[in-house]
Amino acid sequence: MADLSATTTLASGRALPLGIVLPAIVVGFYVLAAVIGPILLGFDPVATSLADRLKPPMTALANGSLSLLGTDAVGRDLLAQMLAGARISLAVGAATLVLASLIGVALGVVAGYWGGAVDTVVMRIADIQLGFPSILLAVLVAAVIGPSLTNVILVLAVTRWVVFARVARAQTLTIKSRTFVDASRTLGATDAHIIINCILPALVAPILVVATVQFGLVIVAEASLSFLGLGLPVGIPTWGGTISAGRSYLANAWWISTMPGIALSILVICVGILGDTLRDRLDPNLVTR
Amino acid sequence: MPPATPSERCLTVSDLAVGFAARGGTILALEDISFHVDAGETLSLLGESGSGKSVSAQAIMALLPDTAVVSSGTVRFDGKDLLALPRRETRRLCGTEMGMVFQDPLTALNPVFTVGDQIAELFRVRQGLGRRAAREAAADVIDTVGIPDARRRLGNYPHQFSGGMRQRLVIAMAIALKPRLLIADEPTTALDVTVQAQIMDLLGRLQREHNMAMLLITHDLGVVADVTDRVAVMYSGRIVETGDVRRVYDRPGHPYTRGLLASVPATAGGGKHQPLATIGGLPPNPQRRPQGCTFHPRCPFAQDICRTERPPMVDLGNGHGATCHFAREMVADDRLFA
Amino acid sequence: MIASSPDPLAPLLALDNLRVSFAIRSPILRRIKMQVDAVAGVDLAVAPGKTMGVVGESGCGKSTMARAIVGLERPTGGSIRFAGEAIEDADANARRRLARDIQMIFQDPFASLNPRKTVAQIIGEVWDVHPDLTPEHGREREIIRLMERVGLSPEMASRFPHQFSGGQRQRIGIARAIALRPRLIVCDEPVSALDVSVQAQTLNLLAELQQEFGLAYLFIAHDLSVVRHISDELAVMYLGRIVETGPVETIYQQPAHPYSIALLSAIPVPRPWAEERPPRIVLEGDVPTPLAPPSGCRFHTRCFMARDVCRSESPSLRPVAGRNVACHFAEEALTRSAPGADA
Amino acid sequence: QSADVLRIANPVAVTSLDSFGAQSADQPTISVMQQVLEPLVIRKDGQLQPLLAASWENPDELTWRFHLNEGITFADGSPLTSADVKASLQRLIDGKGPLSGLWGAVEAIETPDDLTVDIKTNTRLGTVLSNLSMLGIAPAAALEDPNFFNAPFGTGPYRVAEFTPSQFVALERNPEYRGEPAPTARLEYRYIPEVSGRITALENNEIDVTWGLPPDQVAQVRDSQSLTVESFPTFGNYYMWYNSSREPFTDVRVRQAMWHAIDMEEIKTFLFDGTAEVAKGPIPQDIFGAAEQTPYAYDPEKARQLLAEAGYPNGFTTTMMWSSMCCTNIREFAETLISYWAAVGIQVTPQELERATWLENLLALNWDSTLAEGNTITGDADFTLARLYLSTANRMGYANPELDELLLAARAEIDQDKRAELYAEAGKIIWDDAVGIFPLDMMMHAVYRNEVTGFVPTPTGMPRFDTVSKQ
Amino acid sequence: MPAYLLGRLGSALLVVLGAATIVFLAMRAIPGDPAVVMLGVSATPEQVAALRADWGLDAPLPVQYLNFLTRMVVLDFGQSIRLGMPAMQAVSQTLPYTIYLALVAFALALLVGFPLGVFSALQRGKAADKLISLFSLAGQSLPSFWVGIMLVLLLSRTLHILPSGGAGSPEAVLLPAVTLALPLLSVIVRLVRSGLLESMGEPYIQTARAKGLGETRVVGVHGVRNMLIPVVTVVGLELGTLLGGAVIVETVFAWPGLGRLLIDSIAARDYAVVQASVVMLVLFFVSINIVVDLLYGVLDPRVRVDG
Ligand SMILES: Nc1ncnc2c1ncn2[C@@H]1O[C@H](COP(=O)(O)OP(=O)(O)OP(=O)(O)O)[C@@H](O)[C@H]1O
Ligand SMILES: Nc1ncnc2c1ncn2[C@@H]1O[C@H](COP(=O)(O)OP(=O)(O)OP(=O)(O)O)[C@@H](O)[C@H]1O
Ligand SMILES: [Mg+2]
Ligand SMILES: [Mg+2]
Repeated sequence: MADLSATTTLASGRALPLGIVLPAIVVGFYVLAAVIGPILLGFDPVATSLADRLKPPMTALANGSLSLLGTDAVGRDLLAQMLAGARISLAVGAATLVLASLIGVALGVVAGYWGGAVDTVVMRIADIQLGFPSILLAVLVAAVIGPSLTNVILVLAVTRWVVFARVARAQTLTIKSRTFVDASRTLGATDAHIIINCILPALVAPILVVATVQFGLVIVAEASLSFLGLGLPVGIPTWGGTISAGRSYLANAWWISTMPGIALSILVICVGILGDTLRDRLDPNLVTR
Repeated sequence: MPPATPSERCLTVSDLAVGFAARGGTILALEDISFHVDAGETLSLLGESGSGKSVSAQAIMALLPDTAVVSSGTVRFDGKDLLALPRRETRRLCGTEMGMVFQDPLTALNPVFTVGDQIAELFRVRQGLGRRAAREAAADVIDTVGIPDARRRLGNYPHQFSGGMRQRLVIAMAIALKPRLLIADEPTTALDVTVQAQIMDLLGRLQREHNMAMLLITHDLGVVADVTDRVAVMYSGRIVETGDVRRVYDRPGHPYTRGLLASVPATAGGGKHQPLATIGGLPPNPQRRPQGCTFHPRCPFAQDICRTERPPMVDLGNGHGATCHFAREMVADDRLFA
Repeated sequence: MIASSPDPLAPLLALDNLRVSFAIRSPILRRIKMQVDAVAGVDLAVAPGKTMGVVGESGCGKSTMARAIVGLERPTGGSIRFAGEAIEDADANARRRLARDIQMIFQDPFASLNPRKTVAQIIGEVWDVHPDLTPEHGREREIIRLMERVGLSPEMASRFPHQFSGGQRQRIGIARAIALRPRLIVCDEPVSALDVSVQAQTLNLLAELQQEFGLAYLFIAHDLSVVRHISDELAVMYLGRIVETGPVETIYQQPAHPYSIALLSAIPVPRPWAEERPPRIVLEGDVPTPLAPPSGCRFHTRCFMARDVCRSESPSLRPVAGRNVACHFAEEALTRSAPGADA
Repeated sequence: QSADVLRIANPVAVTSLDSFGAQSADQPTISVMQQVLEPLVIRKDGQLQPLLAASWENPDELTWRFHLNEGITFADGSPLTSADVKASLQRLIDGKGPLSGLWGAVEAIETPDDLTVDIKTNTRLGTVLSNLSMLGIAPAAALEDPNFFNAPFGTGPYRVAEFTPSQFVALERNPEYRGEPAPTARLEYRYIPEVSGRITALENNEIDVTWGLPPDQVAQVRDSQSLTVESFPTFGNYYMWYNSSREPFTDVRVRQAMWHAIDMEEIKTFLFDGTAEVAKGPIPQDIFGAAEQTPYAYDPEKARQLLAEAGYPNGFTTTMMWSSMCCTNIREFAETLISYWAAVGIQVTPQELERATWLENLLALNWDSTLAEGNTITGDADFTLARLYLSTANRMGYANPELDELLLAARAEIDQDKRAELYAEAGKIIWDDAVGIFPLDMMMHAVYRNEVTGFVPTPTGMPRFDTVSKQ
Repeated sequence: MPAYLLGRLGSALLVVLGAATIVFLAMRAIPGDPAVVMLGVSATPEQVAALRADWGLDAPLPVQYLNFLTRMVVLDFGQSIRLGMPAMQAVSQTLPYTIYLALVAFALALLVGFPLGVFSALQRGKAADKLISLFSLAGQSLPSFWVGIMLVLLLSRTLHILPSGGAGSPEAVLLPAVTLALPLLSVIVRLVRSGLLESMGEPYIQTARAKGLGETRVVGVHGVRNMLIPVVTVVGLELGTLLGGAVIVETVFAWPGLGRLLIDSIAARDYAVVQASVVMLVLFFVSINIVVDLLYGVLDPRVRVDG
């Protein structure tokens, strides 16, 4: 019974360590950039300017403006494109995670709580999902409904739910055998009551931690889809799309792929650090992938 | 205290203080800890959870985590100050000169190695025996702790043994190289009464056979009485009372010891359905120990002096001492033990 | 409430040949490897307002029995009667009703409290589950009343379990258990995890509550002094069976089962020199696993009195000298444990 | 690296060497196989010339008679006979691949003797010669062997030594080749899909030659000390079709307006680094049957005016689809076009689709407009115009009986000069009616290390290396 | 044990069957027709119909499905439309490349990740640990295609150390392998680190220390051995997904593996090859899972099924 107050919750007003503050500031900056960036520096996909194409960073453009990060293959400002892309990429990441965690948690809890056949079925589906090439899935969805934001989110969510389901299931299994659940049962509590009051609250922390890791992966996955030509429709800028579009120009315009790549890396790393710190604070024993 | 001849003295701890680095300052887990154990003798460290018993043992065995800081004190073993030695040197004494038995026999054994491997490892690594010889030796030790069919069971994994047998294996490991000091940290807490009796018997037998000094750590007042020569009672990182078991139990010089003894339901069945005596309040937070006597907020006899002045160890004769301003009065008070 | 029993002496809780078995599955195989009879035919009766103490070695089935009574395990045989009504097959609804009469206090005071809920929420959960029983004067006031009753300061209502000491946590558990004014509380080692000084406080509280509400306790413990202190009746369990049961003092003073004798002789007492004690009997060997219980009398492998008949014939409980004993040679054992006799 | 091995990087995988079936119009396949199997006639400098055939005649309007050269042998030593020609053509037709349609009119293939082949058609077929230029002749006996196409051989300068689909093809000299042996003993084709990968490999001397560079990367490579770039016009061009059966493209003024909205010169200069030609007809000028038309001038005012006349003074909203796998910088091209249209008030939503999906939509006429690339591999206007622009083909919802008549007449005309005239007329209709926009004719950019010599440009866009050597 | 293995195989087969069914339906559900893809822009309905008939695609769906399943039993997936060879042959030509790449990447991830993780755990809280943590965080979540592109840009284009792609030379595997290994490597680093830290906090480590064993032995034998259990579970799963992840890396580096084959075959609607590839991939995946399960039993005696 060590000093339990040492396991402070985030809510307690102690000074937060740099491990949270710094990445949180960076992430906040990204969110801010995504929200107001496109307003300040609008991106118009049809405002191509051939004379300005493939200009390196810090070049003055034909219309007199300065391109901080250079221009792309049709002469659009890269910074503006990245700001607009941030909005989409962040939105895709968030929406996917919400969807995936909803599906995953629901199935994971059901599988873990009731076990037996339900469990077997859910876990076998998860196996199929894991073994099945997600690219095929992407083609399938993209082809059936055509490329769209909803689609990409759908594909990504479908490829991600398993992670959440596994964590939710494992956590459910441990929680349901905990004594305080027995205590609720001896009060006469129903399964629904137990799931809502005992299991779900215990899932918040690990799911949040998983979500931080997955957040980076999802944004990256969207980028990979774009890379394979299965991403968002042309004209909707995303980081992945920009990186992918720039790869033919590595020889003469390295900045197109590199800049959004760096932006993406920094965000992903910061979210990852946040997740790590969160995990350390919320649940020191959780082994995440 | 009657000075024991230095030759039979095995372990001497003086003025030991250990702190832990923690958020919001250090936790002073141990303060002013002094005791000694002689060859062939058993000293019990008695105290409630969190009073610092395990930390004392860890300090002796150089097992303290990195966050721990030994801020003062000496631990003399065999004429050497273990705290002054590099950790590596102290460790070299572990296993051969000092053995340790841990509280939880389930987790104290490595689950993925056979018990044979784990015990033979001692002989191979510490004594340089060959594989076969080490196994033979391992079988012998397992045999001495009373596990039947020792040779065959060498190949079993810890989970294939019952709790009592596991504890015997841990003991086997601790005494395998015939150490001169055995530290047993709550060796029977996880066990049943009947098994506990077996284990305590075993420890007593081994101690007599090897003339070991034993430092027994426990919170069970009953266990202490059976096997111990002397006892040191710990409260909140300090030793509050020390002395011969019978003296301490019969005439406790510290109100805490007194409270502790009173709160055990009488086995004799007296006072049935009578409320038990209790110690009010809670043990102090080690980060904010009270001024003066640390026990004073809970002490029914506390006076003003207790709130301001830290009581010294009061010598009550025959090696009996208590850190209470009113130790002599306590001992003289006959109300509790008629 | 279930119809109040007309006869005050009729047992409140009666177990009749209760059996609970577990199927052991190998971890990855998921197929049943063997069967553990954790509770292998237990007869027990708890009188209203009285305390039945249960002792026995680890793994002998005490908790399983307790859990079966409160409905956390499904019995595989025998019956459980509460106030005369069979409850072993109670469905979810019946269980909810029963929860008002039978409550439980758990061994680990930390694990039994939801770490994510405040004390008020933990105690208040009772009325989440039984909204119809919400007291007239309101939940909040009742929570405060309960907390005060168990010796917790009501200001602590919004704290989380980890902010309490072990003893305080156990008080929270007790407050929750008495909230519905049950008639029986099953206590599964409620003080084992507590330090002696705190243990004493908790025992005192339980005794007071019993007085106040006329509670019956099924009190499981491994500390024999504690059991003796609090119980009226005693049941000694060994490997899923009850080997001796009767008034607590009768057994303590002169146990009639060899296992009881050994158990009582093994209790470490703080001041052995101040008491007269029977000579210590240190049992040989280890507790057999319930996966493969010995034939005949389950205790025969460790029994210092075992004869051939013990290996083949399983003794059943029979009345001997004011208690019930399951031993072929109870009379002989009785003479051994008689005060002053040599074991 | 040995001078005897020429390392070639394909931008597109060679999936099969069977040039008679599914891959009969597949550029990577033909590109390799044209050095292995030889046709009866070959297109050189825009003219069809005899190769395996010594001469040909039309005994009647429905018969084409070919006389084979004597003494030609396959790489296995067997002689080339009319049976081989018959078997090869028959296999192409039976293969039901993309080129089999060219031979729809064939009624019978006869072999009066070992060196004579008669191709009999049910209608007059004027395209036989250009079609034959796409038919490499393989030994009849070998065509029976299912494993033949793992290491095919023919009468050409090379035979296939090694083949792993999609990965690797190695050609070695055909010892039986009748002509001058090819200068390089071994050709090795490797598939490197990424542009940057190919350029890097070239710079790092991992390969000797490649092609299929995006035009705007050529300048970059030109600067390189160790590399040579050869740019030359091809039979390929971009085209943007309107779905003329859908509003508003039913109105020719709308179609023309959109054309006028685009500054082709600027696109050519910037997006293509000057390495393309502004189109002067629906098919590139080097193709048989192409005729020069007057380019649509870049005139946004006129575009607006035409739109207004058509009833769209404020423009309209539409979509344009293309296949993501179409061609090197299709997306940039499309985005540029869309920007131009946006400037005259036409909102075009881009739809980049997977090729299979694009094709399905295309054939179902389930689109407003589409951007694509075409290659008249036979070098004969018929291949593109008569296949795609007939109202019966119904590829773009455009139906013009006059055009149909011209195209069918051209196909049935045996007199090649007359054919050319008919195609010129057809081309003009397509151009003036703005069936689609024909922005640019593509140039091919072959890049090789300076050691490589003897490269001869091939307007088909399928380079051959039987004249190439390394120093 | 055999009973267990049988059960495990049974559920594995179920997974394969499920995947096979999904891929079968998926290929037919997506728009695009193999005949059309092959014939291109000039395809006529008659040509398309003729080809479909040739390929047996005009049969009713249930018939095709049954046909597919029955032939799948003997690993016959039919003829590849695009490649003109048995689909299985196409797969078996490319699968070794993918497995080779995956194995090299796996070895790399293990050989680098493992020591790095141990080192990081031992340096807990120090600068080196933080650096490694940052590296593994980045490696875990950076897009592999971007990393690949950057590696090519740096090592191949600028420094000319390694070939940029293809499988031509023995060292050509390095760049794609590094790219592919990076996420797994990072996962291993993190797992090993946390696993070792956890295992180092267990009481048996104190026991080992109390035995007077050197710290190297305590960590290397007692710590590492226990940490292997969680590591193997996760790494096994990851190895399966490594194969899937190869798709992108194979594209970037022109590696002639199954991933590329799959992409090209999907694009060409080459049903047979897509079905063969997916079934083989899933088969591989479930096999690895079984191996991991068995390995788990070897590593952790507590779950070993005795007798
Ligand atoms: N690693 C550590 N870090 C910080 N504080 C520690 C650490 N180990 C022990 N402590 C603190 O030191 C004090 C003494 O702990 P110790 O483990 O010695 O108690 P104990 O008497 O052995 O109790 P128990 O009976 O529960 O084993 C406690 O306040 C505890 O919180
Ligand atoms: N869920 C379960 N599945 C399988 N076996 C079980 C389960 N619960 C208990 N057992 C087994 O049943 C037997 C009785 O367990 P039980 O927990 O009732 O013992 P206990 O007397 O309460 O022991 P303790 O004093 O250690 O609490 C033990 O052998 C135990 O291993
Ligand atoms: Mg301790
Ligand atoms: Mg229990």
